[in-house]
Amino acid sequence: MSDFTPNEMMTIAASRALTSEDVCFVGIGAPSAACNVARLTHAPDITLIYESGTIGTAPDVLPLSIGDGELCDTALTTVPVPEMFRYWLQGGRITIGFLGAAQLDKYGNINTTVVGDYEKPKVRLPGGGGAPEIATSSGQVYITMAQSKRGMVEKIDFFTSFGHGEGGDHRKRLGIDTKGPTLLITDLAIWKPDPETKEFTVVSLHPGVTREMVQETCGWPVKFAVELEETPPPTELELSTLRDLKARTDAAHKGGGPAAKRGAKDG
Amino acid sequence: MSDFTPNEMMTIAASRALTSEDVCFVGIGAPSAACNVARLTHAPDITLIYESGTIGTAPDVLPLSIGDGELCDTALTTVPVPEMFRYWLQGGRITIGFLGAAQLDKYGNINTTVVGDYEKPKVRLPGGGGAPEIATSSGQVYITMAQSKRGMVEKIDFFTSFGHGEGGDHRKRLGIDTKGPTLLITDLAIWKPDPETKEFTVVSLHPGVTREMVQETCGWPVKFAVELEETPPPTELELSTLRDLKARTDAAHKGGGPAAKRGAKDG
Amino acid sequence: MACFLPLSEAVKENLRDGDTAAFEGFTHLIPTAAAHEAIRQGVKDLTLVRMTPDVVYDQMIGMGMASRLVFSYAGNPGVGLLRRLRDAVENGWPRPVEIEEHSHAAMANAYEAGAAGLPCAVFRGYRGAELARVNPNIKSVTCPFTGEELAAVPAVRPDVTFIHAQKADKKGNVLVEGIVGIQKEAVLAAKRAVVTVEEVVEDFSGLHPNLCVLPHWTVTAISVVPGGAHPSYTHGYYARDNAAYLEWDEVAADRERFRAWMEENVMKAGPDDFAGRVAGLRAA
Amino acid sequence: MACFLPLSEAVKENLRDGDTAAFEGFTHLIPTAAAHEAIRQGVKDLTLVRMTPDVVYDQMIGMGMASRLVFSYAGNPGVGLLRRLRDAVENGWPRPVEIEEHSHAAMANAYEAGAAGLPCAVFRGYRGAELARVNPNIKSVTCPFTGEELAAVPAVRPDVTFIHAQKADKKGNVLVEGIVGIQKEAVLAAKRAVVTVEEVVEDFSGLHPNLCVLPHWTVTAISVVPGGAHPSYTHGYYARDNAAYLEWDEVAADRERFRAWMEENVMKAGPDDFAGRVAGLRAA
Repeated sequence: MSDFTPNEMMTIAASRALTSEDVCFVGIGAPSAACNVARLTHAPDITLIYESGTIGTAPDVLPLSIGDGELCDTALTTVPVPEMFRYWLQGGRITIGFLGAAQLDKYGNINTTVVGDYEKPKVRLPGGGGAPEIATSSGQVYITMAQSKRGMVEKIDFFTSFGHGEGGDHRKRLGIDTKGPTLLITDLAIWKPDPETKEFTVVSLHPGVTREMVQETCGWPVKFAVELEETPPPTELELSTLRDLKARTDAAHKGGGPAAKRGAKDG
Repeated sequence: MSDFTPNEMMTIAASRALTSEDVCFVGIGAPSAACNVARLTHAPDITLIYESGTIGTAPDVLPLSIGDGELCDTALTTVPVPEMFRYWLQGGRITIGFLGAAQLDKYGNINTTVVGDYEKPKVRLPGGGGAPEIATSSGQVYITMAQSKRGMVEKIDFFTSFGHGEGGDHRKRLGIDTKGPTLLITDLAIWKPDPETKEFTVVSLHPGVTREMVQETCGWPVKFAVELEETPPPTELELSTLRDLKARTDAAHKGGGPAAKRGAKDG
Repeated sequence: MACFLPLSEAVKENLRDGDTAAFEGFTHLIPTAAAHEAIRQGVKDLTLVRMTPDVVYDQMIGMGMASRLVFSYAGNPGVGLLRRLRDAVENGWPRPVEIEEHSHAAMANAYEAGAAGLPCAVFRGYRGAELARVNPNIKSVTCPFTGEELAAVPAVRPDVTFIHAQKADKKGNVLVEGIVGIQKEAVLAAKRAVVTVEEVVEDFSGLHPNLCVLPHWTVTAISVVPGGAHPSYTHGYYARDNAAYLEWDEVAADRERFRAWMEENVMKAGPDDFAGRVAGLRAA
Repeated sequence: MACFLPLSEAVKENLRDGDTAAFEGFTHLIPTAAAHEAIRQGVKDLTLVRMTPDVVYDQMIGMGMASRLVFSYAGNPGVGLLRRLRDAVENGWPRPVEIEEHSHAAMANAYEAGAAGLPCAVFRGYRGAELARVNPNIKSVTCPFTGEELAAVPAVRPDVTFIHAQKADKKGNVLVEGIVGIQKEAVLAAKRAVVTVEEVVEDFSGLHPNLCVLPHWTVTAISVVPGGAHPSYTHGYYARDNAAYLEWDEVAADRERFRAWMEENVMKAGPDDFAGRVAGLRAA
């Protein structure tokens, strides 16, 4: 087993949650890497969809944006954007919506809109893009992000997309019949919502990670499952697949390396 | 000048009303023949659209149906049917909707649905197809049909598509801002709506046609314009173009001759 | 996930008595072989949906399989009326058929809404048209910004849709080309979808990126039936059999002749007979 | 009717102070040359509409041309935030920009409704999302059949839309290929449409029948600007200039550096400079 970074562990843990049967609406950055590692290892038949309209895409290198040419070149078909949102997302055909977050609360609500007040923002973030409807129209939602107190907060500044709201049956009360966030994969742990309260609960710690490390990088008091597991470390295949993918990506995006590493999401 | 049939005169008179600037939503039968004669003579740049999705089509032979392969083969592009009705018809891009009719009243209202009562019809006709929205979304509507007392009636059995309703400003009162029927071309005459009452009025008699002939084949008391013109007879070019088109059509539709001659409309 | 099945199995597994079923095709690509298989299996009490019911719906209605028809234009394309449908509507023979009638714009929007997972379609339509009086499924909504009253119809959501297409690849992805009509929407709107194809190819690599492709996970079953759209046509494969449409006008004019024709050409035939019917219609 | 014009004339004739303008492109085919021409002409008080405002909107906003922005995701694709937009929203520099913010689904539906001639778009969206609280242009309608409450937004109807496309034919028909995004809808929704293209070909004969083609009578003006999408890309012509997007992040970080860059690369440049910028990005 080689050494691996927390970020690599995050991506690989996320990839394991995906199957060949999934139809996955992919955000850029960590979600995109995880989805493609899954495709290149245990889930070769997974369908990856990017909101630019590319359906069943199989990029050889990770896209820098949701509209890279590589996505279209390797897709089964590329449809107009209105069709993507009407027939494919709203039509209920997406099994997994895979999102990142700037701010996240313990009920899986996401903010990528503003830090501070909406009318007078301290930081104007890019906005929701596809997220508001991905969060409610996908069969379930997986979230992946690196932990930090700035990112994982008690109270998000803006509800860009709805997770479990105030917890419990809040989704149902709004008439939303999809499952919402069912999985959170960070660089330190795997989290699942409590069946009743829907509060994200740590169910597995990545190798070498302690409860304290999770709590120190999270803005709310963390709940841990009674039977806390340890995430299996990356296998050789997983790690080499991810690293080869990143290397191919860096080579292809001459001058684009930093962005690929930063893995910035775009709309 | 060769001899010509009333039907040929009708088709040629209708073709003259079209220009290269028109974007025409074409019904099968006489409208289709007229539109293609126009395209092959004085209006080479006319855009012909059939509701099957073919845009800018230039068939070498007349289609038997709105979805013949020839229409697709010669079209600029072929779009899905929902797009046709949403972006192209409802979007207000059609300058001329060209319709036939089973029953027509003097205000240009059309019935192609039933003869008799809707619930207990004497004859169940094919129905409206695209006509209800062609009649209200096209910039203006041209109608063409052979005259008969059974077809041109005082009161139609069913309002499949709306012309000028009860006349006057009835369209405006329903919030319809397109012009509606502005031209009726029969095998005997050219009719235009009275500017005030919107009642179809004969403005031109085809060569050799008398007022009596028009009245005898029409179910309502016919109004004639004060300055009644005579329709110029078909030119050599018009007639040979139409006849060549029909001959090519008959040859192409081996065994399909009767239908082509009948020129039955379909949806 | 699409599985490849003989047509008889694909129909048996996906079409049940009482279903709402769409056999879609817009003059082009009409799924005749699938409809004939349904006729042979004697399925009953169907609600048949289609924008342009034509010969195959005339046949199914004449065989008494339909209790209800949702449509916007019922004609024999290029020929005239549908005589079996008329007999059912005017005389209740062989059984009465209830009718829900729309305009093309409404049906197209209703399928589109079905594909889009919406409960209804909203469009500008039926203004001054009398169908709005006789069809209780035509209602309206008011634009909250302009106050304009727009037409609304329920989304079409068939239990099962049948279409015919040019080809599938080995994974079960389906390509539709030419006049694509409403077929994609009809498949996406349905709970189950059965596609007959002319042929199966290895994969779709090299296709233009913007073509009409249905991913394999949107299709329930695929059956290979060369010629399966006859007497309709398949763009790139064979031409329309115009003579057959004319012949139908005569066959359907008489109840006994109709039944004899059906016995001979449908009940005693099978999917394999279609290839021969289009042999003379293929491009040289 | 499309007429072929030099870009400076096409912009002058079709973009006016106070217009609502869309320069659309979805990562692919961004009409950079047209946006730069608009900057050179100093057009003012624009309402800029776009799903994914990126570098060119950052530039126009930074130059003080926009009083309002209608959008759903404002980012430098693959890089991060838009620093000139942030400066305008957070600090009012060089002028305040009013914001109307939507989700992608809403914007896509709003353009689609614009293309379809409807006053509003109806879709299932914004459930639990806070934009519905802060944007008064998000309302709802009730499905008259199921009672479900659906979201409604006004149709987008720009005064003028600019897009970049692969090619036009001599009549002015336009072909868009690859990631077609929302460009067709943006053109059809607009009162006027200006298209920059890589090249002009004799005609489109031989094209697959189902491609995204805009008939010449839907386009107001066409300008031939090879490379006109740079640093975005044109499928089939040249690749995306990822380095330029990274560079922009640094340029836009500082007001003075931004202005100097604009002076050098936009104000003193012209449409003819784009071909050179993509020379190294064309496929070998």
